[in-house]
Amino acid sequence: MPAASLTVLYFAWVKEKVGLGAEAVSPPASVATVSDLIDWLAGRSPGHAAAFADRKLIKAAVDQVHAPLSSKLGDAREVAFFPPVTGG
Amino acid sequence: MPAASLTVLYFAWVKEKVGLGAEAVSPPASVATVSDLIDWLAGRSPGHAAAFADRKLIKAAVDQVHAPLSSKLGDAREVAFFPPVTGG
Amino acid sequence: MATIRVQREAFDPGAEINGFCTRNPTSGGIATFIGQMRDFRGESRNDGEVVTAMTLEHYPGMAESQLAELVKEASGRWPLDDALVIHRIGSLVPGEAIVLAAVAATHRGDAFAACAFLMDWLKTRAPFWKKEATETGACWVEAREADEDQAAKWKR
Amino acid sequence: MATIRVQREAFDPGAEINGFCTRNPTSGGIATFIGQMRDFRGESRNDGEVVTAMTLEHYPGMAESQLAELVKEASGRWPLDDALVIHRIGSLVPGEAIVLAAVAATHRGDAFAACAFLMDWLKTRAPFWKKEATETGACWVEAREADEDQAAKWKR
Repeated sequence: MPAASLTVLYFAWVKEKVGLGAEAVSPPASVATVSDLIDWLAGRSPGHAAAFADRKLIKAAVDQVHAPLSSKLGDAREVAFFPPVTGG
Repeated sequence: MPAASLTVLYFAWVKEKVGLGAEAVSPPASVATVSDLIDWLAGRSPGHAAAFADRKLIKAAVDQVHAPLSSKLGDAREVAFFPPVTGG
Repeated sequence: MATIRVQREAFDPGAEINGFCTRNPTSGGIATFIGQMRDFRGESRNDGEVVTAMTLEHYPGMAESQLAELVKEASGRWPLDDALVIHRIGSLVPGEAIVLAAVAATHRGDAFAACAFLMDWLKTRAPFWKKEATETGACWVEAREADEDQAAKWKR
Repeated sequence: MATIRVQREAFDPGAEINGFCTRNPTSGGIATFIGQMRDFRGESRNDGEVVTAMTLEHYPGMAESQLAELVKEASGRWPLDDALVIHRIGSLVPGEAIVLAAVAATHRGDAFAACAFLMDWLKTRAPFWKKEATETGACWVEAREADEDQAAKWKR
Protein backbone atom coordinates (compact mmCIF):
# COMPACT_ATOMS: atom_id res chain seq x y z
CA MET A 1 0.00 0.00 0.00
CA PRO A 2 1.58 3.36 -0.95
CA ALA A 3 1.77 5.92 1.87
CA ALA A 4 -0.89 8.65 1.62
CA SER A 5 0.31 12.11 0.64
CA LEU A 6 0.17 14.75 3.34
CA THR A 7 0.60 18.50 2.91
CA VAL A 8 2.85 19.98 5.57
CA LEU A 9 2.88 23.76 6.04
CA TYR A 10 5.38 25.89 7.95
CA PHE A 11 4.92 29.44 9.19
CA ALA A 12 7.00 32.29 10.66
CA TRP A 13 10.46 31.26 11.89
CA VAL A 14 9.61 27.58 11.48
CA LYS A 15 9.24 28.28 7.75
CA GLU A 16 12.49 30.25 7.71
CA LYS A 17 14.42 27.47 9.42
CA VAL A 18 12.96 24.67 7.32
CA GLY A 19 13.60 26.78 4.27
CA LEU A 20 10.23 26.23 2.64
CA GLY A 21 6.59 27.03 3.32
CA ALA A 22 4.94 23.83 2.19
CA GLU A 23 5.81 20.34 1.08
CA ALA A 24 3.94 17.18 0.18
CA VAL A 25 5.22 14.21 2.13
CA SER A 26 4.37 10.52 2.40
CA PRO A 27 5.33 9.42 5.89
CA PRO A 28 5.49 5.69 6.69
CA ALA A 29 2.56 4.03 8.47
CA SER A 30 4.52 4.13 11.75
CA VAL A 31 3.96 7.91 11.85
CA ALA A 32 0.71 7.96 13.81
CA THR A 33 0.76 11.25 15.75
CA VAL A 34 1.78 14.86 15.16
CA SER A 35 4.76 14.17 17.39
CA ASP A 36 5.77 11.16 15.28
CA LEU A 37 5.53 13.39 12.22
CA ILE A 38 7.88 15.92 13.79
CA ASP A 39 10.42 13.16 14.52
CA TRP A 40 10.18 11.96 10.96
CA LEU A 41 10.31 15.45 9.37
CA ALA A 42 13.33 16.41 11.52
CA GLY A 43 15.36 13.81 9.65
CA ARG A 44 14.67 15.30 6.23
CA SER A 45 17.26 18.12 6.31
CA PRO A 46 19.44 20.15 8.69
CA GLY A 47 16.86 22.95 8.30
CA HIS A 48 14.05 20.65 9.44
CA ALA A 49 16.22 19.48 12.34
CA ALA A 50 16.91 23.08 13.38
CA ALA A 51 13.24 24.06 13.14
CA PHE A 52 12.15 21.17 15.34
CA ALA A 53 15.13 21.24 17.74
CA ASP A 54 13.02 22.56 20.63
CA ARG A 55 9.51 21.28 20.24
CA LYS A 56 8.27 23.17 23.28
CA LEU A 57 8.28 26.16 20.89
CA ILE A 58 6.23 24.39 18.23
CA LYS A 59 2.46 24.53 17.81
CA ALA A 60 0.54 22.46 15.31
CA ALA A 61 -2.74 22.47 13.47
CA VAL A 62 -4.28 19.41 11.84
CA ASP A 63 -6.58 20.25 8.94
CA GLN A 64 -6.60 23.87 10.11
CA VAL A 65 -7.63 23.12 13.69
CA HIS A 66 -5.22 23.62 16.62
CA ALA A 67 -3.99 20.23 17.80
CA PRO A 68 -1.70 19.12 20.61
CA LEU A 69 1.44 17.33 19.47
CA SER A 70 0.02 14.10 20.91
CA SER A 71 -2.91 14.20 18.43
CA LYS A 72 -3.42 11.25 16.11
CA LEU A 73 -2.97 12.13 12.45
CA GLY A 74 -5.81 9.83 11.35
CA ASP A 75 -6.68 10.70 7.77
CA ALA A 76 -5.45 14.28 8.05
CA ARG A 77 -4.68 15.96 4.74
CA GLU A 78 -2.88 19.06 6.01
CA VAL A 79 -0.63 19.53 9.04
CA ALA A 80 0.87 22.94 9.89
CA PHE A 81 3.74 23.81 12.23
CA PHE A 82 4.34 27.28 13.63
CA PRO A 83 5.46 29.20 16.73
CA PRO A 84 2.87 30.49 19.22
CA VAL A 85 0.70 33.06 17.42
CA THR A 86 1.36 36.78 17.87
CA GLY A 87 -1.42 38.55 15.98
CA GLY A 88 -3.85 41.14 17.25
CA MET B 1 -28.29 87.02 62.18
CA PRO B 2 -29.99 86.79 58.75
CA ALA B 3 -30.20 83.29 57.26
CA ALA B 4 -27.62 82.63 54.51
CA SER B 5 -28.93 82.38 50.96
CA LEU B 6 -28.75 78.93 49.37
CA THR B 7 -29.25 78.09 45.71
CA VAL B 8 -31.45 75.04 45.25
CA LEU B 9 -31.51 73.33 41.85
CA TYR B 10 -33.99 70.76 40.52
CA PHE B 11 -33.54 68.41 37.59
CA ALA B 12 -35.63 66.04 35.46
CA TRP B 13 -39.02 65.14 36.93
CA VAL B 14 -38.14 66.78 40.24
CA LYS B 15 -37.89 70.06 38.34
CA GLU B 16 -41.18 69.38 36.55
CA LYS B 17 -43.02 68.64 39.80
CA VAL B 18 -41.56 71.57 41.69
CA GLY B 19 -42.35 73.76 38.70
CA LEU B 20 -39.02 75.52 38.57
CA GLY B 21 -35.37 74.70 37.95
CA ALA B 22 -33.71 76.89 40.55
CA GLU B 23 -34.55 79.07 43.50
CA ALA B 24 -32.65 81.03 46.12
CA VAL B 25 -33.82 80.15 49.61
CA SER B 26 -32.90 81.15 53.16
CA PRO B 27 -33.74 78.20 55.40
CA PRO B 28 -33.81 78.69 59.18
CA ALA B 29 -30.82 77.63 61.27
CA SER B 30 -32.66 74.47 62.31
CA VAL B 31 -32.17 73.12 58.78
CA ALA B 32 -28.84 71.33 59.28
CA THR B 33 -28.88 68.41 56.84
CA VAL B 34 -29.99 67.73 53.26
CA SER B 35 -32.87 65.77 54.73
CA ASP B 36 -33.89 68.75 56.90
CA LEU B 37 -33.79 70.91 53.77
CA ILE B 38 -36.15 68.52 51.97
CA ASP B 39 -38.60 68.69 54.89
CA TRP B 40 -38.47 72.45 54.82
CA LEU B 41 -38.70 72.79 51.02
CA ALA B 42 -41.65 70.36 50.88
CA GLY B 43 -43.71 72.95 52.76
CA ARG B 44 -43.17 75.69 50.20
CA SER B 45 -45.79 74.61 47.63
CA PRO B 46 -47.92 71.64 46.57
CA GLY B 47 -45.41 71.16 43.74
CA HIS B 48 -42.53 70.90 46.19
CA ALA B 49 -44.57 68.51 48.32
CA ALA B 50 -45.30 66.31 45.29
CA ALA B 51 -41.66 66.30 44.19
CA PHE B 52 -40.45 65.22 47.62
CA ALA B 53 -43.35 62.85 48.45
CA ASP B 54 -41.16 59.75 48.12
CA ARG B 55 -37.65 60.61 49.09
CA LYS B 56 -36.36 57.14 48.27
CA LEU B 57 -36.51 58.42 44.68
CA ILE B 58 -34.50 61.55 45.40
CA LYS B 59 -30.76 61.98 45.03
CA ALA B 60 -28.87 65.08 46.12
CA ALA B 61 -25.64 66.88 45.39
CA VAL B 62 -24.10 69.48 47.69
CA ASP B 63 -21.91 71.99 45.88
CA GLN B 64 -21.91 69.66 42.85
CA VAL B 65 -20.76 66.57 44.73
CA HIS B 66 -23.09 63.60 45.28
CA ALA B 67 -24.23 63.59 48.92
CA PRO B 68 -26.40 61.23 50.96
CA LEU B 69 -29.56 62.85 52.37
CA SER B 70 -28.03 62.60 55.84
CA SER B 71 -25.19 64.97 54.85
CA LYS B 72 -24.69 68.17 56.83
CA LEU B 73 -25.27 71.30 54.79
CA GLY B 74 -22.43 73.17 56.51
CA ASP B 75 -21.68 76.27 54.51
CA ALA B 76 -22.98 74.80 51.25
CA ARG B 77 -23.88 77.33 48.59
CA GLU B 78 -25.68 75.05 46.12
CA VAL B 79 -27.84 71.98 46.72
CA ALA B 80 -29.37 70.03 43.84
CA PHE B 81 -32.18 67.45 43.88
CA PHE B 82 -32.78 64.96 41.11
CA PRO B 83 -33.85 61.38 40.35
CA PRO B 84 -31.21 58.65 39.88
CA VAL B 85 -29.16 59.54 36.82
CA THR B 86 -29.86 57.88 33.47
CA GLY B 87 -27.16 59.14 31.11
CA GLY B 88 -24.75 57.13 29.00
CA MET C 1 -4.32 64.21 29.19
CA ALA C 2 -8.00 63.30 28.85
CA THR C 3 -10.70 65.13 26.98
CA ILE C 4 -14.20 65.64 28.38
CA ARG C 5 -16.94 67.15 26.26
CA VAL C 6 -20.61 67.71 27.05
CA GLN C 7 -22.27 69.01 23.93
CA ARG C 8 -25.56 69.76 22.25
CA GLU C 9 -24.25 69.05 18.72
CA ALA C 10 -24.23 65.57 17.25
CA PHE C 11 -20.75 64.09 16.91
CA ASP C 12 -19.17 61.57 14.55
CA PRO C 13 -17.94 58.60 16.65
CA GLY C 14 -15.64 57.26 13.93
CA ALA C 15 -13.98 60.62 13.35
CA GLU C 16 -13.55 61.11 17.11
CA ILE C 17 -12.03 57.65 17.49
CA ASN C 18 -9.66 58.20 14.57
CA GLY C 19 -8.56 61.50 16.09
CA PHE C 20 -8.03 59.79 19.42
CA CYS C 21 -5.92 57.05 17.80
CA THR C 22 -3.86 59.65 15.94
CA ARG C 23 -3.23 61.57 19.16
CA ASN C 24 -2.02 58.36 20.80
CA PRO C 25 0.20 56.65 18.22
CA THR C 26 2.31 54.89 20.84
CA SER C 27 -0.66 53.24 22.58
CA GLY C 28 -0.92 49.63 21.50
CA GLY C 29 -4.56 49.30 22.52
CA ILE C 30 -7.59 51.56 22.19
CA ALA C 31 -10.86 50.40 23.75
CA THR C 32 -14.00 52.36 22.99
CA PHE C 33 -17.68 52.31 23.80
CA ILE C 34 -20.48 53.98 21.86
CA GLY C 35 -23.94 54.29 23.38
CA GLN C 36 -26.54 54.67 20.67
CA MET C 37 -30.05 56.02 20.91
CA ARG C 38 -32.46 53.19 20.17
CA ASP C 39 -35.87 53.68 18.60
CA PHE C 40 -37.71 51.50 21.11
CA ARG C 41 -38.20 51.28 24.83
CA GLY C 42 -37.42 48.16 26.85
CA GLU C 43 -35.40 45.08 26.01
CA SER C 44 -36.35 44.48 22.41
CA ARG C 45 -37.93 46.18 19.47
CA ASN C 46 -40.87 43.79 19.64
CA ASP C 47 -42.12 44.34 23.15
CA GLY C 48 -41.29 48.04 23.52
CA GLU C 49 -43.02 51.23 22.50
CA VAL C 50 -41.50 53.14 19.58
CA VAL C 51 -39.36 56.04 20.73
CA THR C 52 -39.29 58.92 18.26
CA ALA C 53 -37.00 61.36 20.06
CA MET C 54 -35.01 61.85 23.23
CA THR C 55 -34.11 64.82 25.36
CA LEU C 56 -31.05 64.68 27.55
CA GLU C 57 -31.00 67.03 30.51
CA HIS C 58 -27.81 67.59 32.49
CA TYR C 59 -26.53 69.45 35.52
CA PRO C 60 -24.25 72.07 33.98
CA GLY C 61 -20.92 72.20 35.75
CA MET C 62 -21.40 69.03 37.75
CA ALA C 63 -21.81 66.88 34.63
CA GLU C 64 -18.42 67.98 33.37
CA SER C 65 -16.73 67.78 36.76
CA GLN C 66 -18.14 64.30 37.44
CA LEU C 67 -16.89 63.02 34.09
CA ALA C 68 -13.46 64.49 34.84
CA GLU C 69 -13.61 62.82 38.26
CA LEU C 70 -14.39 59.42 36.68
CA VAL C 71 -11.48 59.75 34.27
CA LYS C 72 -9.20 60.72 37.15
CA GLU C 73 -10.35 57.69 39.13
CA ALA C 74 -9.78 55.41 36.12
CA SER C 75 -6.29 56.86 35.60
CA GLY C 76 -5.48 56.06 39.22
CA ARG C 77 -6.59 52.46 38.83
CA TRP C 78 -5.00 51.56 35.49
CA PRO C 79 -1.90 52.78 33.63
CA LEU C 80 -3.59 54.77 30.85
CA ASP C 81 -2.14 56.91 28.11
CA ASP C 82 -5.26 58.95 27.41
CA ALA C 83 -9.04 59.00 27.74
CA LEU C 84 -11.91 60.69 25.93
CA VAL C 85 -15.53 61.05 26.99
CA ILE C 86 -18.13 62.83 24.88
CA HIS C 87 -21.73 63.06 26.11
CA ARG C 88 -24.64 64.58 24.25
CA ILE C 89 -27.28 66.84 25.81
CA GLY C 90 -30.46 68.31 24.35
CA SER C 91 -32.48 66.70 21.57
CA LEU C 92 -31.46 63.42 19.97
CA VAL C 93 -33.01 61.25 17.29
CA PRO C 94 -32.74 57.45 17.01
CA GLY C 95 -29.44 56.14 15.70
CA GLU C 96 -27.43 59.06 17.07
CA ALA C 97 -24.57 58.44 19.46
CA ILE C 98 -25.40 59.50 23.02
CA VAL C 99 -22.01 58.84 24.52
CA LEU C 100 -18.52 57.88 23.45
CA ALA C 101 -15.82 56.68 25.83
CA ALA C 102 -12.35 55.86 24.54
CA VAL C 103 -9.29 54.74 26.48
CA ALA C 104 -5.73 54.33 25.22
CA ALA C 105 -3.21 52.13 27.02
CA THR C 106 -0.15 50.01 26.38
CA HIS C 107 -2.02 46.85 27.34
CA ARG C 108 -5.46 45.97 26.08
CA GLY C 109 -6.58 44.58 29.45
CA ASP C 110 -6.10 47.98 31.05
CA ALA C 111 -7.87 49.73 28.17
CA PHE C 112 -10.87 47.39 28.34
CA ALA C 113 -11.16 47.54 32.13
CA ALA C 114 -10.87 51.32 32.28
CA CYS C 115 -13.40 51.82 29.48
CA ALA C 116 -15.95 49.49 31.11
CA PHE C 117 -15.34 51.15 34.46
CA LEU C 118 -15.86 54.63 32.98
CA MET C 119 -19.19 53.58 31.49
CA ASP C 120 -20.39 51.79 34.63
CA TRP C 121 -19.64 54.77 36.86
CA LEU C 122 -20.91 57.26 34.30
CA LYS C 123 -24.24 55.43 34.26
CA THR C 124 -24.71 55.86 38.01
CA ARG C 125 -22.80 59.06 38.82
CA ALA C 126 -22.81 61.48 35.90
CA PRO C 127 -25.80 63.84 36.24
CA PHE C 128 -27.65 63.28 32.97
CA TRP C 129 -31.32 62.36 32.61
CA LYS C 130 -33.04 60.92 29.57
CA LYS C 131 -36.58 61.71 28.56
CA GLU C 132 -38.03 59.60 25.78
CA ALA C 133 -40.79 60.79 23.49
CA THR C 134 -43.22 58.21 22.13
CA GLU C 135 -46.54 58.49 20.33
CA THR C 136 -48.33 58.45 23.67
CA GLY C 137 -46.20 61.14 25.30
CA ALA C 138 -42.85 61.85 26.89
CA CYS C 139 -41.49 59.89 29.82
CA TRP C 140 -38.38 60.09 31.99
CA VAL C 141 -36.27 56.96 31.68
CA GLU C 142 -36.03 55.08 34.98
CA ALA C 143 -32.66 54.08 36.38
CA ARG C 144 -31.87 50.39 35.95
CA GLU C 145 -30.95 48.35 38.99
CA ALA C 146 -28.47 46.44 36.83
CA ASP C 147 -26.53 49.68 36.40
CA GLU C 148 -26.16 50.03 40.16
CA ASP C 149 -24.96 46.43 40.37
CA GLN C 150 -22.41 46.93 37.62
CA ALA C 151 -21.09 50.11 39.24
CA ALA C 152 -20.88 48.42 42.66
CA LYS C 153 -18.57 45.79 41.15
CA TRP C 154 -15.81 48.42 40.95
CA LYS C 155 -16.12 49.58 44.56
CA ARG C 156 -13.04 49.12 46.70
CA MET D 1 -24.43 38.23 11.24
CA ALA D 2 -20.75 38.90 11.87
CA THR D 3 -18.12 40.10 9.43
CA ILE D 4 -14.59 38.69 9.33
CA ARG D 5 -11.96 40.24 7.11
CA VAL D 6 -8.28 39.39 6.75
CA GLN D 7 -6.72 41.91 4.42
CA ARG D 8 -3.50 43.31 3.07
CA GLU D 9 -4.88 46.83 2.60
CA ALA D 10 -4.88 49.39 5.40
CA PHE D 11 -8.35 50.14 6.78
CA ASP D 12 -9.94 53.17 8.42
CA PRO D 13 -11.03 52.15 11.96
CA GLY D 14 -13.38 55.12 12.38
CA ALA D 15 -15.12 54.51 9.07
CA GLU D 16 -15.45 50.80 9.86
CA ILE D 17 -16.90 51.56 13.31
CA ASN D 18 -19.36 54.08 11.88
CA GLY D 19 -20.48 51.55 9.29
CA PHE D 20 -20.89 48.95 12.02
CA CYS D 21 -22.99 51.35 14.13
CA THR D 22 -25.15 52.19 11.12
CA ARG D 23 -25.72 48.51 10.40
CA ASN D 24 -26.82 48.01 14.02
CA PRO D 25 -29.07 50.96 14.83
CA THR D 26 -31.07 49.03 17.43
CA SER D 27 -28.03 48.01 19.47
CA GLY D 28 -27.70 50.24 22.51
CA GLY D 29 -24.04 49.45 23.06
CA ILE D 30 -21.08 49.08 20.72
CA ALA D 31 -17.73 48.06 22.24
CA THR D 32 -14.66 48.19 20.05
CA PHE D 33 -10.96 47.53 20.27
CA ILE D 34 -8.26 48.84 17.97
CA GLY D 35 -4.76 47.38 18.09
CA GLN D 36 -2.24 49.85 16.74
CA MET D 37 1.23 49.24 15.45
CA ARG D 38 3.70 50.95 17.79
CA ASP D 39 7.05 52.31 16.69
CA PHE D 40 9.00 50.73 19.53
CA ARG D 41 9.61 47.28 20.97
CA GLY D 42 8.97 46.44 24.61
CA GLU D 43 6.99 48.20 27.28
CA SER D 44 7.85 51.81 26.63
CA ARG D 45 9.33 54.06 24.00
CA ASN D 46 12.32 54.74 26.22
CA ASP D 47 13.64 51.27 26.82
CA GLY D 48 12.74 49.67 23.49
CA GLU D 49 14.36 49.60 20.09
CA VAL D 50 12.73 51.67 17.35
CA VAL D 51 10.54 49.58 15.07
CA THR D 52 10.34 50.93 11.53
CA ALA D 53 8.04 48.39 9.91
CA MET D 54 6.14 45.19 10.56
CA THR D 55 5.24 42.18 8.49
CA LEU D 56 2.24 40.10 9.45
CA GLU D 57 2.22 36.53 8.22
CA HIS D 58 -0.92 34.42 8.44
CA TYR D 59 -2.18 30.92 7.75
CA PRO D 60 -4.55 31.46 4.83
CA GLY D 61 -7.84 29.71 5.40
CA MET D 62 -7.23 28.87 9.03
CA ALA D 63 -6.85 32.55 10.02
CA GLU D 64 -10.31 33.31 8.66
CA SER D 65 -11.88 30.13 10.02
CA GLN D 66 -10.37 30.68 13.49
CA LEU D 67 -11.70 34.25 13.63
CA ALA D 68 -15.13 32.99 12.59
CA GLU D 69 -14.85 30.33 15.30
CA LEU D 70 -14.05 32.96 17.95
CA VAL D 71 -17.03 35.06 16.93
CA LYS D 72 -19.24 31.97 17.04
CA GLU D 73 -17.97 31.14 20.53
CA ALA D 74 -18.59 34.73 21.69
CA SER D 75 -22.10 34.65 20.25
CA GLY D 76 -22.81 31.51 22.23
CA ARG D 77 -21.63 33.09 25.47
CA TRP D 78 -23.29 36.51 25.25
CA PRO D 79 -26.45 37.79 23.53
CA LEU D 80 -24.88 39.77 20.70
CA ASP D 81 -26.46 41.61 17.80
CA ASP D 82 -23.41 41.65 15.57
CA ALA D 83 -19.63 41.40 15.52
CA LEU D 84 -16.86 42.60 13.24
CA VAL D 85 -13.20 41.56 13.15
CA ILE D 86 -10.70 43.00 10.69
CA HIS D 87 -7.08 41.83 10.78
CA ARG D 88 -4.25 43.13 8.63
CA ILE D 89 -1.62 40.96 6.96
CA GLY D 90 1.48 41.91 4.98
CA SER D 91 3.45 45.10 5.51
CA LEU D 92 2.47 47.69 8.11
CA VAL D 93 4.00 50.96 9.19
CA PRO D 94 3.81 52.47 12.71
CA GLY D 95 0.50 54.09 13.60
CA GLU D 96 -1.55 51.80 11.38
CA ALA D 97 -4.33 49.69 12.84
CA ILE D 98 -3.41 46.01 13.00
CA VAL D 99 -6.75 44.75 14.22
CA LEU D 100 -10.26 46.02 14.87
CA ALA D 101 -12.86 44.11 16.88
CA ALA D 102 -16.35 45.53 17.31
CA VAL D 103 -19.32 44.01 19.11
CA ALA D 104 -22.91 45.27 19.17
CA ALA D 105 -25.33 44.26 21.92
CA THR D 106 -28.36 45.52 23.80
CA HIS D 107 -26.40 45.70 27.04
CA ARG D 108 -22.98 47.24 27.34
CA GLY D 109 -21.75 44.56 29.77
CA ASP D 110 -22.24 41.90 27.10
CA ALA D 111 -20.60 44.07 24.43
CA PHE D 112 -17.54 44.75 26.61
CA ALA D 113 -17.14 41.14 27.73
CA ALA D 114 -17.51 39.72 24.22
CA CYS D 115 -15.08 42.25 22.74
CA ALA D 116 -12.43 41.55 25.41
CA PHE D 117 -12.98 37.81 24.97
CA LEU D 118 -12.57 38.07 21.19
CA MET D 119 -9.27 39.89 21.58
CA ASP D 120 -7.94 37.54 24.28
CA TRP D 121 -8.69 34.45 22.24
CA LEU D 122 -7.56 36.05 18.99
CA LYS D 123 -4.19 36.75 20.61
CA THR D 124 -3.63 33.09 21.44
CA ARG D 125 -5.59 31.23 18.75
CA ALA D 126 -5.71 33.17 15.49
CA PRO D 127 -2.76 32.11 13.30
CA PHE D 128 -0.99 35.40 12.68
CA TRP D 129 2.69 36.11 13.30
CA LYS D 130 4.36 39.49 13.60
CA LYS D 131 7.87 40.23 12.42
CA GLU D 132 9.28 43.59 13.45
CA ALA D 133 11.95 45.41 11.47
CA THR D 134 14.40 47.59 13.38
CA GLU D 135 17.67 49.24 12.40
CA THR D 136 19.54 46.14 13.50
CA GLY D 137 17.41 43.67 11.59
CA ALA D 138 14.07 41.88 11.54
CA CYS D 139 12.84 39.75 14.40
CA TRP D 140 9.80 37.56 15.03
CA VAL D 141 7.73 38.87 17.94
CA GLU D 142 7.61 36.41 20.81
CA ALA D 143 4.31 35.36 22.32
CA ARG D 144 3.60 36.99 25.68
CA GLU D 145 2.83 34.79 28.64
CA ALA D 146 0.31 37.42 29.80
CA ASP D 147 -1.72 36.68 26.67
CA GLU D 148 -1.99 33.02 27.61
CA ASP D 149 -3.09 34.01 31.11
CA GLN D 150 -5.74 36.38 29.80
CA ALA D 151 -7.07 33.78 27.38
CA ALA D 152 -7.16 31.13 30.11
CA LYS D 153 -9.46 33.38 32.16
CA TRP D 154 -12.28 32.63 29.70
CA LYS D 155 -11.86 28.84 29.80
CA ARG D 156 -14.86 26.91 31.01
